[in-house]
Formats: sequence, C-alpha cells, structure tokens
Amino acid sequence: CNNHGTSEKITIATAANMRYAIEDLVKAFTKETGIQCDLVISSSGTLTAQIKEGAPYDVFISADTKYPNDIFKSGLAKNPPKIYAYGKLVLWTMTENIVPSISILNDDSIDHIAIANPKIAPYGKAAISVLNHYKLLDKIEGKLVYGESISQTNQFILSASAELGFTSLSVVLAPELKEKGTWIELENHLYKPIAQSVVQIAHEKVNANSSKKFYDFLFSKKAKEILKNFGYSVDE
Amino acid sequence: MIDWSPLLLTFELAAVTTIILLVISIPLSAWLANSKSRLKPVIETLVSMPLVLPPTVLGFYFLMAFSPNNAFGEWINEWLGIKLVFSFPGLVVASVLYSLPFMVHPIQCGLSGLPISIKEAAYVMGKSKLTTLFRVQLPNIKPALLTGIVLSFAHTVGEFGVVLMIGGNIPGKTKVASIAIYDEVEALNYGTANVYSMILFAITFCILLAVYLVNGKHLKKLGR
Amino acid sequence: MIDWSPLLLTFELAAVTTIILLVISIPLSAWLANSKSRLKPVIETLVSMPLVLPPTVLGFYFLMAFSPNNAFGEWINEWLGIKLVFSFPGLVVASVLYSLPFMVHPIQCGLSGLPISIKEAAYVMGKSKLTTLFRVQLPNIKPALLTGIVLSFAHTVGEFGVVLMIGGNIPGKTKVASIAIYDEVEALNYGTANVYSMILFAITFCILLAVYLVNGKHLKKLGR
Amino acid sequence: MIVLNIDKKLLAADGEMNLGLNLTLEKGQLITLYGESGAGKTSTLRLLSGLMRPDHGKIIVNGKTWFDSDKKIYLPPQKRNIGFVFQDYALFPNMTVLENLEFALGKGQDKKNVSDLIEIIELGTLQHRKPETLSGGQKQRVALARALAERPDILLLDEPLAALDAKIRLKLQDYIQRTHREFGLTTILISHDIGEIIKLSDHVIFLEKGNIIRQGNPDELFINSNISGKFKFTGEILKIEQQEIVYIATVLIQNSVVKVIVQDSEVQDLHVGNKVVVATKAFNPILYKIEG
Amino acid sequence: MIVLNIDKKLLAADGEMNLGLNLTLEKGQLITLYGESGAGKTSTLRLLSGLMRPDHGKIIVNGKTWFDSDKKIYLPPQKRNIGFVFQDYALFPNMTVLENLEFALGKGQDKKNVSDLIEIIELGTLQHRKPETLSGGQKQRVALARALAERPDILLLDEPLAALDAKIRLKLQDYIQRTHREFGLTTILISHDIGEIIKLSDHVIFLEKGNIIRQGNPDELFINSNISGKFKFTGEILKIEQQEIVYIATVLIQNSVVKVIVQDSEVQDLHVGNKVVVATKAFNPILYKIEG
Ligand SMILES: Nc1ncnc2c1ncn2[C@@H]1O[C@H](COP(=O)(O)OP(=O)(O)OP(=O)(O)O)[C@@H](O)[C@H]1O
Ligand SMILES: Nc1ncnc2c1ncn2[C@@H]1O[C@H](COP(=O)(O)OP(=O)(O)OP(=O)(O)O)[C@@H](O)[C@H]1O
Ligand SMILES: [Mg+2]
Ligand SMILES: [Mg+2]
Repeated sequence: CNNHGTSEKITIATAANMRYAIEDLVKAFTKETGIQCDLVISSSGTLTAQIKEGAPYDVFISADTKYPNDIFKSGLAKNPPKIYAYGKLVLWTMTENIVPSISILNDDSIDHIAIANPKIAPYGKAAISVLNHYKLLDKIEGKLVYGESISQTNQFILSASAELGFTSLSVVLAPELKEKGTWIELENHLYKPIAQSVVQIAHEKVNANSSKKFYDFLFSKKAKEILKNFGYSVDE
Repeated sequence: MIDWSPLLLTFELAAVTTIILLVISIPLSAWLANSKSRLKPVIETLVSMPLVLPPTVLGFYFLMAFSPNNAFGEWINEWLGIKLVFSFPGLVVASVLYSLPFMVHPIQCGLSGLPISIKEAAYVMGKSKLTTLFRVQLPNIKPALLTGIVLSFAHTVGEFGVVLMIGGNIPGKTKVASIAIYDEVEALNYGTANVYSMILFAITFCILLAVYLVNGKHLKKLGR
Repeated sequence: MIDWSPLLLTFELAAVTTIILLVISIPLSAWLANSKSRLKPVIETLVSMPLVLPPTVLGFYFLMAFSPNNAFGEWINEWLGIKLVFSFPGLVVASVLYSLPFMVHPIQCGLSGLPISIKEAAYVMGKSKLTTLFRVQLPNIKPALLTGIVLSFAHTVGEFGVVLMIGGNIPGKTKVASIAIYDEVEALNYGTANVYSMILFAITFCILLAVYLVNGKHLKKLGR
Repeated sequence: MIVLNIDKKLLAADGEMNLGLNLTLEKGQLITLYGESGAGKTSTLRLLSGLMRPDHGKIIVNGKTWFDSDKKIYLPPQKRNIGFVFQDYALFPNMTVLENLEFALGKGQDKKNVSDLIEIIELGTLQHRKPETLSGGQKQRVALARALAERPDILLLDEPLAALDAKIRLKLQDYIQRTHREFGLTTILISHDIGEIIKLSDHVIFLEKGNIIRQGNPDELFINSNISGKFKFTGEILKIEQQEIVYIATVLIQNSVVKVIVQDSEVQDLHVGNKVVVATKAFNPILYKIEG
Repeated sequence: MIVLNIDKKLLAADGEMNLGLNLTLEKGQLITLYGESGAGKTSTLRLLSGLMRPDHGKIIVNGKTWFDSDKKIYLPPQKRNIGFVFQDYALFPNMTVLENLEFALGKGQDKKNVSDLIEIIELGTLQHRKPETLSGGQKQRVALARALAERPDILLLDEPLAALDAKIRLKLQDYIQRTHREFGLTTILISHDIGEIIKLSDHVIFLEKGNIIRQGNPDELFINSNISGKFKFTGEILKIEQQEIVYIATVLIQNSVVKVIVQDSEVQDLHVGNKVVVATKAFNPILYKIEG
C-alpha cells in the first residue's frame, strides 16, 4: 500500500500463496485509483473462520475455490466465487548436486520430499495427483513431509531440510527467490487445474465502492499481466 | 525499513496482559493456597487447560465465543461496549486466559511455601486477610512473583497463534511483532525476519535481565 | 472417524519431554538457586528467551540449526546417528528447549524458598550435595516440582508451531494431536476438530486432575 | 474475665489426645501454663487466639462471646485483641525490625510506643536490619516487642524468653511484668523455668496430656510447705558435699551462689539439679549501692 | 585437640563486629559458650562446622587441618565429622522422626543406634510422625537425637534444651553427659542456663562482642567470683521512709520485698530506683525442695 492522500482504504485478505503477486497488484491498483490497501496474509482456513465471525476484510483472495465457496454459502459474499488465475506446480530443490526430476524422487539419496498438506492446500493436492500419475506415491510416501501451507513447504525446501519439494510457480518466480536453487515446471495435464478465486465480502461496514473497484481490477488487463509474470495462467 | 508499530504493540500487549494477570492471579492463587475445598484440584487443573490446545485452535474457539454472532460476544458488546474480535481488548482477554497458568501456579506455590505462623502472626495483630496478603505474604514471595511475571510476559511476547486468530493481523491494531516476524518468515524474507527477531530478542533480554539483576541485588542485600 | 495415533504421539511426546526436562532442570535450578555468580541473572534470562519468539519462527531457526546441511545438524547426525529434522527425537529436543523455563523457574523458586538450615543440617551430617538435593531438598518442594511438571506437560501437549516446523507433520511419526486438530480446523471440518479437542482436553484433564488429587491428599496427610 | 470451656482433639504422641479445658481466668492476672512437652500448652494459646478452632464449647472474654459451638459464634483472630509471641518468632522477613513493630500498631496508635519499645529491648542499632541476620535471642526480643506494640488486652507468650541469656532475660521478665501491670493486661505465659514462673505469675496451671491436673498460686504448687518469713528465693542445687555429719549444698540463685547446711535427714530428698527455695527467718541485710 | 585461630567479620547490632577466636580445646571435654545475645556464639559453631568460612586463620582438629587461609585449605562441612543441633531444629519435613534419624546414620552404621535413641528421647509413639505436627519440645528432642545418631567426634549444640520442661531437660542433660563420655565426644554447647552449665561443662568460654573475655572451669567462673562467703543479691529500691533517726529502704529482689535499715550517713546517696546489692554476714538459710 502507499500513501496517496485519500482517506479511502480497503483491507484485502490474501491466501499465503498469493503473497508475492498481491504486492505488485496492490501497488498497481493504488497507483491507478488512489485507494489504499491493507494486506492481511494468512491461511485460507483462518481467513475463512475470521470472515465468518465478522472480520473487517473487504476482499478475500483465496488459493482455491473451496474457501470462497464456503463463504458464499454462508451468505457473506456479494457474488459467487470467481476464478482470477490458475496456479502452476513446480518441483524445487536447494541442493546443488540434485537436478530436479520426477525420477529422482525414488532415489535413495533423497530422504525427504516436502509438499503442502493435501487436505488443506491445493498445491498439495496437485502434488499428490502428480505422484499418483507416476505411480510413485506408495513408494515414496515415507519420504513426504507436510507443510501446513505453501509457505511452510517453501521453508522446508529453502532450509534444505527436505532435498526436494513441490511448490507453486509464483514462489520460484518471486523477485527475492529467482536466483535460488533449481526447479522444473510440471506438466499441466498431470493435475487438476489449481483454480484460485476471489470473493467480495458483504458486511455492514464494507467499503463497497472501493472493494468493487479492486475486485474489478483483478480481472483487468493490467492485473492479468502481473499475474502472468508471477507464473499464473489466466483466462484470456 | 523497520516498522516499529508491531514491536510497540507487542510490549504494550505483554505489559497490559501481565498486569491484568497479576490482578487476577493474586486472589485466585491466595484462594488456592488456603483452600481445603474439594473443588480445589478441579480449579487447579482447569487453570492449566487452555495450554493443552494448539494456540490457533484455542484462538478459533475464542473467536467463536467472542464473536458478536454469539450470545457471550453479543452480551460483552452490548453491555460493555467492547468488541473483542479483531481488536486490542480481544487480544488482551485471549492472552490473559492463555497465560493464566504461568502466573497462578508459581504464586500459589510460593504462598503455600511460606510458614503458616507468619500469616497467623498478622491475623492475631488484627490485620485483615487482604492486608496480610499484600503487606506480609506477597512481599515474602518475590521470587515466585518474579517467576510468574517473567513467564507470563515472555509467553505473551512470543504468543502468536491465539493472537493471529482473534486479532486478524490488522496493522497498528492487532499486528504484533510475533505475527510480523511470522509474516516475514512466511514470505521468505529471512533478512527482515532476523532483524525483527533480534530486536525483539534484545529488548526482551534487556527487560528480563534488568528484572533479574534488581532481584539479585535485592536478595544480596538481605544477606542471603 | 478418529485416528488415535496423533493422540498417542502427543502424550508420548509430552511424557518424554517432561521427563527429560526434569532431568535437565534439576541440576540447572539447583545451580541457579545456590549460585552467587555474576552470570546467574544472564542464565536466568536466557532460559526464558525461547518463549519470546513465535513458535513457528523458533521452529524455523531450529530447522536451520538441525538441518544436516548445517555444521551442528551434521555433527549430531554423524556422531550420534540421530537425525533431528522430521523425526521424533527432533520434536523432543525442540520441545525441551521451548518448555525449559516452565520447569526451571518453578523449581529454582522452590529451592531458594527452603530454609537454609535444612540443607546445612544435611551437609553437616556428611551428606553430599547430590544426596542432599535428592533426599532432602527436592522432596520438600513437591508443590514447585508439580507446578513445573504440570506446566511443561500441558505446554507440550498444546505445542504446535515448533513441532509443526521441525516435525513436518508425518503421520504416525511426527503428526501430533495439536497439528491434527489444526488441520481439521483449517479444512473447515469443525466437527472432527471438536471431537479431537474434546478427547485431548478430557485425557489431559484427567491426568492433571489425578496429579492434583494425589498431591492434595498427600498434603492433607501432612496435617497442613 | 476469661471463661474457657472447650474440647479439641489433637494428634498426640500416643494417638489421639483430647485437650479439655475448663478454666476461669481473672482479668489482670499473669497466668502460667506449665507442663511437659506435648501437653497442649501451645494448643491452648492457639485455641484462645482463634488460630485453632475448638471442636465444641465456649470461650467468653470480658463478657463477650468469642466462640460458641452451639450458637455457631466464631470470632476470627483479627477481632480478638490479642498479642501473641510465637515459639518460632514469626517475624516478617520482608520488614526491618522497626517496620515489624510499626506494622503491629493499630490504626491511629502512636509511633512513640515503638521507639520506646526499641529502646527497652536494646535493639536501637539493629532497628533497620531484617530479621534474617539477627541472632536467635535478638529475634526473640523483637517478637516480644512486636506483640506489645499493639497494646493488646490479652498477651499470649509461648516461651518468650527461652533463648535469652540471664541478663537480658531478667530485664525482659521485668519488662513483661511492668507492661502487664501498667496496661492492665491479662497475660498467659508458657514457661519451663520455675524461678521465672514463681517470680512472674499469679496463677499456674499444670497441664498433662491435655488435662488440667492442678492449678493455683505458684507458691502453693511448687513449694511443698508454706514458707513463713518474708525472704525467699528460688534456686538450683549445684553440688552437695558431705562434711563430717552435715552436708553442705551449693545453691545457685540468680547469678549468686550460696552455701547452705543441710541435715542428714533432709539430704535424702535433695539431688544436684533440684530446684529449691532458699528462705531465712533471721536476716540482717546491709545495702551496697551499685555504681553505674 | 581443637585449635581455633580465626577472624570473621560479622554484621552486628552496632555496625561491623569482628569475631576473633584464639582457642585451644582439649579432646573429650564438654565446653560451653556463654555470652549475651549476638555475642557470636552461634557463629563460632558455624565457623567450626564449616558452614561459615572464616576470613582468615586456621582450624586444626586432632592434628588435621580443617581450614587454613594461607594454604588455602577448606574442608567442606561434609568431611568434618560433626553433629550439630540447630537453634531452629532444621528437621527434614519430608521424613518421619524415625527417617530423620536413620538418614543421619553414616554408611554401614547400625540401625540399632536409632531405636535406642528413640527410646531414650521418649518419642517411641511419635516415630512415624512428620516433624510438622510435633510440639516445639518434641522437635528439639528429635534434633538432639538426630545429631547423636551419626556418632560424631565433635558435637555442637546450639541451645539444645531451651524449649524443654524441667523434667525432660534434666533427663536430656544426663543423656548428653552420658553420650559425651561414652563416645569420647568433644562437645561444644551454647547455653544460657548457669545451673546447666555448671552441671555439664568442663570448660566455659565467655564471649562478649566477638571476643573471648574470660575462660576457665565453671566453678572458677561462676562460683568463686561471685561468692565471698556472704549472701548477696542485687535489687532495686522501691521506697525510702524516715523513721525517727533511721531510714527504712524497701528493696525489691526478684519477687520479694525486703526492708533494710539504712543509716543517716548512707541515705544521701540512695534514691528510689537505684540498683543496690543487699548482703548479709549472718545468715542461716533453710532449703525447701520444689516439686514439679
Ligand atoms: N550471615 C551473617 N552475616 C553477617 N552477620 C551475621 C550473620 N549471621 C549473624 N550475624 C550477626 O553476627 C552477630 C552474632 O550472631 P550469633 O548468631 O553468632 O549470636 P549468638 O551469640 O548466637 O546470639 P543468640 O544468643 O542471640 O543466639 C549478630 O550480631 C548477628 O546479627
Ligand atoms: N495441628 C495439629 N493437629 C493435630 N495435633 C497437633 C497439631 N499441632 C500439634 N498437635 C499435637 O498436639 C499435642 C500438643 O501440642 P502442643 O504444641 O500444644 O504442645 P506443647 O505443650 O506446646 O509442647 P512444647 O512444650 O513441646 O511446645 C502434641 O502431641 C502435638 O503433636
Ligand atoms: Mg509449645
Ligand atoms: Mg545463637
């Protein structure tokens, strides 16, 4: 967010996996409209629970469709969830002498493979599909370590505690991390598309006008460009 | 580049929580130390129970309880005009409940370790239980009070799960240092996270060290 | 459908951690209670410091330190053959460090509250410091030991951030109840989360209540 | 007047012991409780002060009911205007000697009491010290002064002078006696020292295993025959030597030693360590002034 | 033989006080420390037992150096075979009476010692009780027995009998004496009771403000110095009345009041409140035994 001399301000609740892209998005949005934004970054589950108990968030940008759907069903969203981008899965390593590939996962030199918890994180679910596709899951299940969110999975990989790990393309493309480690992108057809959606929250104090502006901005050309830069695919 | 407001908020929260905990725990501990009631072990156990739930989950239950959608939250909101979710008072209430055992147990343990005759001597002098507690018993269990204060304070500084859930991470209002650090670590900005951690660490270290030094001098004066 | 293994793992972790903490804290507290060293306040402060970092962040630092890429982690791995990341021993080490103040401070406080002449009487009898500590001093600070045990145990049961970070949430190996509950809450399966919480709550409640009841009876026998 | 009529079960050496007291104590008297270790002396003081609750019975002090099991009256210790010197002193470790005494003052009482007391117990130079660094005897003096500071109606003394040397002991005996008289106190003392008891008390109560086995004035109780003649002292036999047909007993009285001739018939009954009264009928004393 | 030659700065009533001891004590003797409250008696025992460290000097016991500030020798209390009865008893609250005694036994020592001791201190029925519920005197007896249980070479007694009644006191005096002799102990006792001192001790040391002002055998110190074949007491003048040409002074001695005729020439110097000595040359005292 930045100071633009206007009193208008919205709070955007964002899932952890969008944390890199959202900063650029918000910058562009504020530049365009002068509306300031506060960012609250947390897990989708937490944000959902908080919104249901009246958290003062205006827009909820989730990492999948399940949580926005839940909010919509509870009557707290202005409209049904709308997909703004699709995430992509990568296999990433920090260890110098490892070249990431599916085949290496079964190698004895690999002790731990980090994935996000498939129960709650869409990237984890996608990683499991990939492993299933290669019929690897049974063989390497003992090597899997689970991060509670994509961020935590990243920490397992970055600290090299896990030699390899599945994460989102947006992470490895983030400016801070571009030079770190090596990664390969996994083919799209190996997992169900990771559809990320957004809802506009409906509560009394909501800044309807401004939040609508942001909501619309997310589907603008400018926003799509930013999202693409961060490795998301968008409907065009 | 450092945003100081989370740090300020943290120490404000820790200080307020510790003070409130002292106020609540002193009568509660005194009751526990004296009581022969059958309820006593039950209360002793209950005091520790908030600890056994993961903080975020505890925070989730607090969120449910404090929410204005709920009878209790609504009641607080209407009668006291305090909104407990996503507000500083809410953080305080949650932290107090969560850190209660760290204050209550040491004080109770200190009080029950004092020789009974000291208390009795004050009673016979006509001093009320309250006067005796504040002028005689508490001043003689300073190490126990200190333990309670240090544990509660440090625990509140590092508290994170409960605060995140109930506070909602709103900058300047409920975004305390622990959450800020967590955020930076999550964002893989280890540099900033380290700086925050070091500052938090250094300030807390100085506060606690000062407390222990003063305490040590005090005891030395006593000729111990 | 309840999976019992996280619950078993939790109580195993809490029990092992509490026992190790007792073993470490008794000599440390005894040293702190006796020492007139200038280092004493510094050590007292350091013991509390792990508390002031958010657990996940602390866990992250542990992860860095324990990682086999790191000098320390490598050393442990090579010399002791123990891998501390993503393993039960790692959970134990992290929990021990994290809960250290809950054991050390109450015991220290209890020891320094005992009349000096009791210790001296044992020394004059020719009893070594060790014998005196175990046969005379510790048996006379049961409430303080109890406080330490209860706080450490409960805190380890509810621990979540550190354990999650260092443990990697591996079912049957490092997936403890607190993480399982958190998972269910995150997955919006509030029903299952409630069931888990209730079970965790109920079991811990029974354990602590039993401890306090036994303790209460014991004190009553003493005629207190 | 203090009327005590109470029962209390105690855990004594040989199983349960019933402490049964049925006593009427006159106002203004100095009463001594005497009896073996474990007889129930301390317990009696605790029952009277309200620190221990009788199982049943009544305590009425100057017409006011302090305890009545039938009417369910139980005045808490705070409401009983009592001074108590504990066997273990029970000084407040966090307060200096002066603060201990000042804390004992009631509302609106004069601080001058305290400075007088400090002078009398000769602790002036110690007044800013904490109890922990005092010697046993110093502590005991502070405890006594503290109990007097609150100007109680009833003063309970649980062996207040046991740890004191002869000099300060005599001084404090005098002080107890003087305060007792000046303030019209009713004082109950526990003491094992017969000389002290005879010197100080108007009335002695013998306790044995929780029961009053005898009571009366100390002369009656401790001295077999009623001694005529005015001049008499209690002392202790230090030595008995035979010299031809008579025996010479060396007796310690206060700090002086007296040699007394004892007849053969009397000597059977006397042993070293026995407490005795030395009296005389014919006596021509001379006075020497003590300088200083 | 115990050679003590040490200095220790203490925080006394009136600022710093130097406890300076230069003593040679013979093996097997029973030595009493006597002196005012705060004179340094307890501190002396603590220095000897190793619980307090002298500032400088030497302690040599039976040829063995326990402390030497020059040679930097400091034997810890554990290595000094000493029995100590503390002024506050210091019983272990977690152990029963029996366990307290058994804990004190050295390795391989016979448990029979303990049962003998329990019988002697008459606490048989109390042996399974915890110290907390014992009376003050009962505690003191346990403390004494515990110190004897370890069969020390040197026994240090800090007012071991202060809280006891006369009967048990006499009994324990005998027991201390007997053990002292039987086991060839060297015993150092702190006591304020002159009778007790004369009865028990071979050697008395007078301490005043940290210094030894006199020492010798108790008869020398307490008897010869005080006695001059005469009978004399200190007292206080209560009243002086004129009767014709003589004056009659009423003097309070202990609890008795004596009337003494004073000559005109003497009366100038005497005033009410003066301390005086009352003495006599012709005196035929009679002894009466006190029961109790
Ligand atoms: N740990 C200490 N450090 C410094 N001074 C002390 C310490 N303990 C006691 N003192 C002081 O040393 C002096 C002598 O104390 P000590 O206990 O030896 O006296 P005492 O002769 O045993 O007296 P009492 O008969 O009253 O027990 C006292 O003035 C006391 O205040
Ligand atoms: N709180 C208590 N509950 C039950 N019994 C007790 C309690 N306190 C003391 N007693 C017992 O009551 C009896 C009388 O104790 P008390 O302290 O009155 O004795 P005492 O006459 O003061 O003896 P001493 O001269 O040794 O101080 C003892 O046998 C003691 O063990
Ligand atoms: Mg008693
Ligand atoms: Mg002493």
